Amino acid sequence: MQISNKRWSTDYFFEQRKRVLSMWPTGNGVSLTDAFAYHHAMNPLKNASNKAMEAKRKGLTLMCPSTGKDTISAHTNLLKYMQDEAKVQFVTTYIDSLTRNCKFDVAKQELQKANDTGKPRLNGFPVVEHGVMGNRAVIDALDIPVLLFGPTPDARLTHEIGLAGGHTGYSGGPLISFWNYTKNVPVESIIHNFQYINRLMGHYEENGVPMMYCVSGAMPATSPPSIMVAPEIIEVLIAAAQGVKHVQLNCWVQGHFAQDLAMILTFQKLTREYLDRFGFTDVKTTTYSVSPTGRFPVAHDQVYGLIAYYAVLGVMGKVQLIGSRTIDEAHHIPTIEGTAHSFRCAGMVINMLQNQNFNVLDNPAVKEEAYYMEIEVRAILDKVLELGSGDIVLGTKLAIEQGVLDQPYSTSQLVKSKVLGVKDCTGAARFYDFGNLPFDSDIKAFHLSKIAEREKQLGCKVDYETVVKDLTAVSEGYILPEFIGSSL
Amino acid sequence: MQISNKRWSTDYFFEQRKRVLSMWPTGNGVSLTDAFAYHHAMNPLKNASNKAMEAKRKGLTLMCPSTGKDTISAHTNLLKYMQDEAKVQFVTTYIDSLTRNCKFDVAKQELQKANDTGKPRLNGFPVVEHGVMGNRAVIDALDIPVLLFGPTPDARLTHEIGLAGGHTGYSGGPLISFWNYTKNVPVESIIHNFQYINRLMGHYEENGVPMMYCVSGAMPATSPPSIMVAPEIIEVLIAAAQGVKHVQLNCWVQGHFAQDLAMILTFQKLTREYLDRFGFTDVKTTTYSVSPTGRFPVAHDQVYGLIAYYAVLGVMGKVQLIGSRTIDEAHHIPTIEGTAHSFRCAGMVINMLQNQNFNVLDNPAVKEEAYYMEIEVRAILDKVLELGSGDIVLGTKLAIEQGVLDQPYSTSQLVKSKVLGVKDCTGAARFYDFGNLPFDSDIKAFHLSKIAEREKQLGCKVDYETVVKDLTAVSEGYILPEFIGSSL
Amino acid sequence: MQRSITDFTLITGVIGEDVHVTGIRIMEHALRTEGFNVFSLGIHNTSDEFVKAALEHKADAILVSSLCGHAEILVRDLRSKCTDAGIGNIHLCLGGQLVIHEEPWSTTENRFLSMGFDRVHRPFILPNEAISALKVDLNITQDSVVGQFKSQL
Amino acid sequence: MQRSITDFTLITGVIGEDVHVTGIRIMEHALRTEGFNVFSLGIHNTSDEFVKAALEHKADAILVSSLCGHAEILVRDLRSKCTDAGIGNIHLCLGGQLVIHEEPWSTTENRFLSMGFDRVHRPFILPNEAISALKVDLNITQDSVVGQFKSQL
Ligand code: B12
Ligand code: B12
Repeated sequence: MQISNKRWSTDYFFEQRKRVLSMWPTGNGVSLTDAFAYHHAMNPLKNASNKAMEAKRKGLTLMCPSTGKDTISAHTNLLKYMQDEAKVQFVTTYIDSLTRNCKFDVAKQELQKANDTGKPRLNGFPVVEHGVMGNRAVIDALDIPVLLFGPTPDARLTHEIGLAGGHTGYSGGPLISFWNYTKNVPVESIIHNFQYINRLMGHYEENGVPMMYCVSGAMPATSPPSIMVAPEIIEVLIAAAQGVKHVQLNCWVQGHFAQDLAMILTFQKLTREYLDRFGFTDVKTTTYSVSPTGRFPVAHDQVYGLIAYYAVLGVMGKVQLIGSRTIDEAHHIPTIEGTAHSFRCAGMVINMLQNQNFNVLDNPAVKEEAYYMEIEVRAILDKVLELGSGDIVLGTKLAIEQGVLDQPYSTSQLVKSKVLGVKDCTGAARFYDFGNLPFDSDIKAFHLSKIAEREKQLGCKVDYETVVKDLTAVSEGYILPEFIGSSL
Repeated sequence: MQISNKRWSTDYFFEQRKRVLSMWPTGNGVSLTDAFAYHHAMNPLKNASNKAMEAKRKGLTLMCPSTGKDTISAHTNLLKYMQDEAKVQFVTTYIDSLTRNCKFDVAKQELQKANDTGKPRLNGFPVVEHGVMGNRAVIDALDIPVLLFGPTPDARLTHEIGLAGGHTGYSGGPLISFWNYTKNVPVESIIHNFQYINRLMGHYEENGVPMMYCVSGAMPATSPPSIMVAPEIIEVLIAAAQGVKHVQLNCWVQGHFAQDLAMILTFQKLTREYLDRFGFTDVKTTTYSVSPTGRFPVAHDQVYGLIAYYAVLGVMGKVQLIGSRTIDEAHHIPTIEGTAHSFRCAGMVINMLQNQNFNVLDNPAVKEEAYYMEIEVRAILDKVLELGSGDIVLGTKLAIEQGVLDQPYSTSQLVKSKVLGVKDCTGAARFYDFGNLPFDSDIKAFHLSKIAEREKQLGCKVDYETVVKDLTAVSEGYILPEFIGSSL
Repeated sequence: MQRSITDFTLITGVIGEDVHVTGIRIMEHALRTEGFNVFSLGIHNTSDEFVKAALEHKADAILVSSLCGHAEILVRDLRSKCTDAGIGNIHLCLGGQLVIHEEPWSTTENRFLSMGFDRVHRPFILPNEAISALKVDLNITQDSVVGQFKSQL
Repeated sequence: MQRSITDFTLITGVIGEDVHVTGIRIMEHALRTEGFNVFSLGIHNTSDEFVKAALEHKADAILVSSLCGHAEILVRDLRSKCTDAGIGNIHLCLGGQLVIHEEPWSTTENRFLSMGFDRVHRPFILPNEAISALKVDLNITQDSVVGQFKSQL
């Protein structure tokens, strides 16, 4: 499959579209004319892009939980509870993983059981199986924007039905889906599926319906931010080429203030720069921050601490949307109440902090982090563009093969997975193994010197064991494993 | 009663001491020789001053809950649970309020009932009624330092018994006791009682037992920090004159990052300066921060958010000890479990943040706050010294009469209580009424301009109603009352 | 003859060794804004002091605040002292945070009602709610309302 | 004849549409350090793929990881497929986060034991603990221990 970063022709899109809609019977229920009318009739602030842009104008940080239940009534109750009790300003429809993998028949059977028994059977909302009207039943019950949520290689039909069903955005992306959700699906076929989604969103935009596309790049796992930012900017450029106009930048925060804030800044700066370089000057960006996906502490009290901590980070980073793990995270799919408690905790912090305008973004430590992050991201992206002779999509395919784009703990067997992260003695993520990243000796020296400091503190070499322990330290209550249980 | 800031003579102290020990039968059980021996045999890091100084050297932030139960077994269980389950590094013996008011007979009756029924009857540990051995029974069960805790006009006998009983510090002070715990006790008599306590601590120091004295100044209630810092520095100077060598500065944080951090800095800077000015160059200081005493939110999830928020503040302020309200705060005297949950939440945040050395203390907003705070505190203290012809004790008495030292919502009828605080539009505390504070037009203009900004935002004048609402806004989940329930 | 709010006199204060003054200060502010005559005793008052002030000012009600958790010990003799002083029918109202242990509110309420209080308020009662109840208790009808609302007419 | 750890072969992998790979990667690392031969199938494996790999590598055990909450749907046929393939006695071990609802651990454990697993691990089981259990299950005595501990002697 040979693809490029060119805008799809209308013909090509609608030809593809026929096949997509026929993947499952509910596909026939989608009418774009009807969908546009439905969205035009919607309160403008129920549209995700409008609301996120308004938050940006007003300097507000809003909240968005990621949740989903299987049946319509369960999902509606969940989202309404979030809106009314947790006081969040956005909600999402978490797509269940059977639907994400297009196992629509199995998902339908399980949904049937859930409907029959009243007991949950799926780990999210089966968007496709519920059809357009099923989706609208949920959306109509709410006053706030609802996003689709969930990376996966093929969410085309989910988007057809989800967007026509009243969702006004999506969080995911081709690269995160590739790195973290597939075993051997070639990246080009995933990108192709996302070009479809992006083109569909572009089509909505052209018909006066803003659609918010939240890129996600790559899941962190003690990852120096450049290896998350670079794939995210690639996702932005792919989306922009297909006509997406409202992009949200997913800032994966890992708990290190200077590094996380630097990421939030660098990500915005470079996204603007690369968008403009390719002429996408009318694409608007907003930001979203969410805590890392490493294992969470089991004790609620500690998780509350983490949730609040990340809320402080998000507000100080001046992001528009904050996501959050929940107090139930380590145990099971969050209960409605558990999620509400978590967001009420985060909300408390936001409501304390956001009007203070306490600016820490020009902190010297933030600047140091941003300095290296920026040249790292540029080094990666420029190499990708070079490989693709200026085409970011071609370049991405080749860069992955060569490990110029790489991730630790990837689920894909098509990934080098040579790159590895480890923490320095302040808890920032550094490169333990640079793999084939196209970095100069300056960058490498910076990372190695930071690791050397940690080794000095540890009194021994950092090794693979350290790498493993760094991954789960936070779940044991500390940013660094060597401090677990230590005190004066 | 005419007193001054001179060191008491040994004769005078021991003459007073006889009377104090005879206030209640357990007073006879105190032997200083035995007490010194007991303390000398103690593990040095079980001594509060040693441990706090060690934390300062190592740049660590430790935790100290303020708790107390009535019976020996209940109190011991509580403190052991704090040590073992909440993983705090200091604990306190909260003195019950009957004992604080020297109603030893009533306290004893209630204690008896508690012992008989196994149900709590007192709101703290009746230090005096338990006698030296009762106190030691608690201390011996622990591995970490225990402080006495609780302002009150006369804690002399409590100190005799509590310190001989193995406590290695106290949190309170004459001025906080005067402003916030009395109705018409003259300040000079309270200071006299504290000079006794300070002299007793000095005596322990001279005998090789460090004693940590944590001054408290005045309880905040939307209070611009200068009116808390000035009385605290007075308390420090009174203590230093009597030979106290280890002072801890209680930084009452109210939730506004720039202002609270500025307070932590200014407080340390000016304390050192005034101590040195009076020749007390060998007095060592450490810092403590604790969240405000305004009403707390009822919902646990929100309180968790606040607790974590204040922990972030404390670590960013690089304080040595963090106190915290608990999730039970609004409901009842905290349960053991509630307190442990609260500190495990704070601990999570500390363990994430403290090794990052994320320095926000030279933030421009912090500097602006510190600038005015510093000239305000100097203006007050210099006026107090002027009134006392160089004697801070004499000056304090006169300054209170004239409202040069003043507090809003004081419990004392001997206080002008003309001064009032209100929040500005970032949530910082400003002077709504300057009362008779000796401030120049520059300072006043600064506060008035900040209030004018709030008025612009509110679209109306700030009035007494605003003052009242500002006081309880945090308990409703927001730093400013005008945002309660608002959103996009 | 219909008495208007300005004809009603209240004694307010904190009882016992309790220092929590902020809540009752706010109540006093609200009561005064509403039009009541309020004599505030501040903190650290005995039952006798409440009774004495009530006699002196011919008060219609005594509003006692207690937050330190010892209310049960501190307020038990207030009604009998009132009776002894010949004002046995005076309206007695209690608020704050009354007990240190957790128990159903009705248990707390009944405990203090049976000690002779006419009205016992839950923790965190808001000024407006407490005032409405007081007007019912003192038989003050809407017509006699003065103060902030009246003055807006 | 006593078999040493290096003689044991394990198949590891994540079953079904589940992507949670980190936990099993860590287990694999620990198992290899301990001395086992580990063949890792990564994510997205069907029961058939596990059985095929076990046959091919003459494995002593299959270690299945599942975190997405659908384990019940995904693992039910593993034992019967093994039996059909002639390796009905192979040791089957399951770990991860198995159910999406809250229930007593014994209920969860019994559910999967009765589906034919020999060992079902609680969530968050640490590598050392899981390895100890595996050694008991496979009848590996301390004497035959090689790998990190042995090499420290
Ligand atoms: C990181 C994470 C993710 C990452 C995974 C990244 C990756 N590629 O690995 C991402 C974000 C992709 C993800 C996605 C999803 N996740 Co997830 N995820 C987590 C999280 C936060 C941590 C898991 C983790 O990495 N732990 C760290 C590792 C080291 O620990 P571990 O896996 O527990 O493994 C240890 C032991 O259990 C043992 N072990 C593991 N397996 C086995 C097997 C054997 C045989 C043995 C002996 C030992 C063993 O080894 C480790 C050593 O200590 C957990 C919640 C939590 N625990 O905090 C949720 C969680 C597992 N995820 C959950 C869900 C529902 C999903 C989604 C299905 C959500 C959705 N609706 O879209 C999707 C999955 C989509 C899909 N197709 O599968 C749920 C599962 C629900 C349940 N089981 O009750 C959880 C519990 C979160 C929650 N509370 O809802 N997730
Ligand atoms: C601030 C505070 C303090 C300050 C008080 C400052 C001051 N001078 O006012 C300080 C730090 C001094 C303090 C000290 C102590 N406190 Co304190 N304190 C609080 C706190 C945090 C807030 C109280 C407050 O100001 N609320 C704000 C005001 C506006 O609200 P409010 O008082 O509830 O009043 C409202 C209504 O109730 C109503 N109202 C009040 N009274 C009345 C009366 C009537 C008749 C009516 C109609 C209405 C009414 O008016 C207000 C309008 O909304 C509470 C916990 C909480 N609630 O969050 C603990 C709390 C009240 N304190 C408590 C305790 C135990 C103490 C100590 C005894 C602790 C000790 N062992 O040393 C000492 C007291 C020593 C002493 N001698 O009394 C406990 C009481 C236990 C209980 N009742 O179950 C509480 C609940 C904390 C806790 N969880 O342990 N405290």
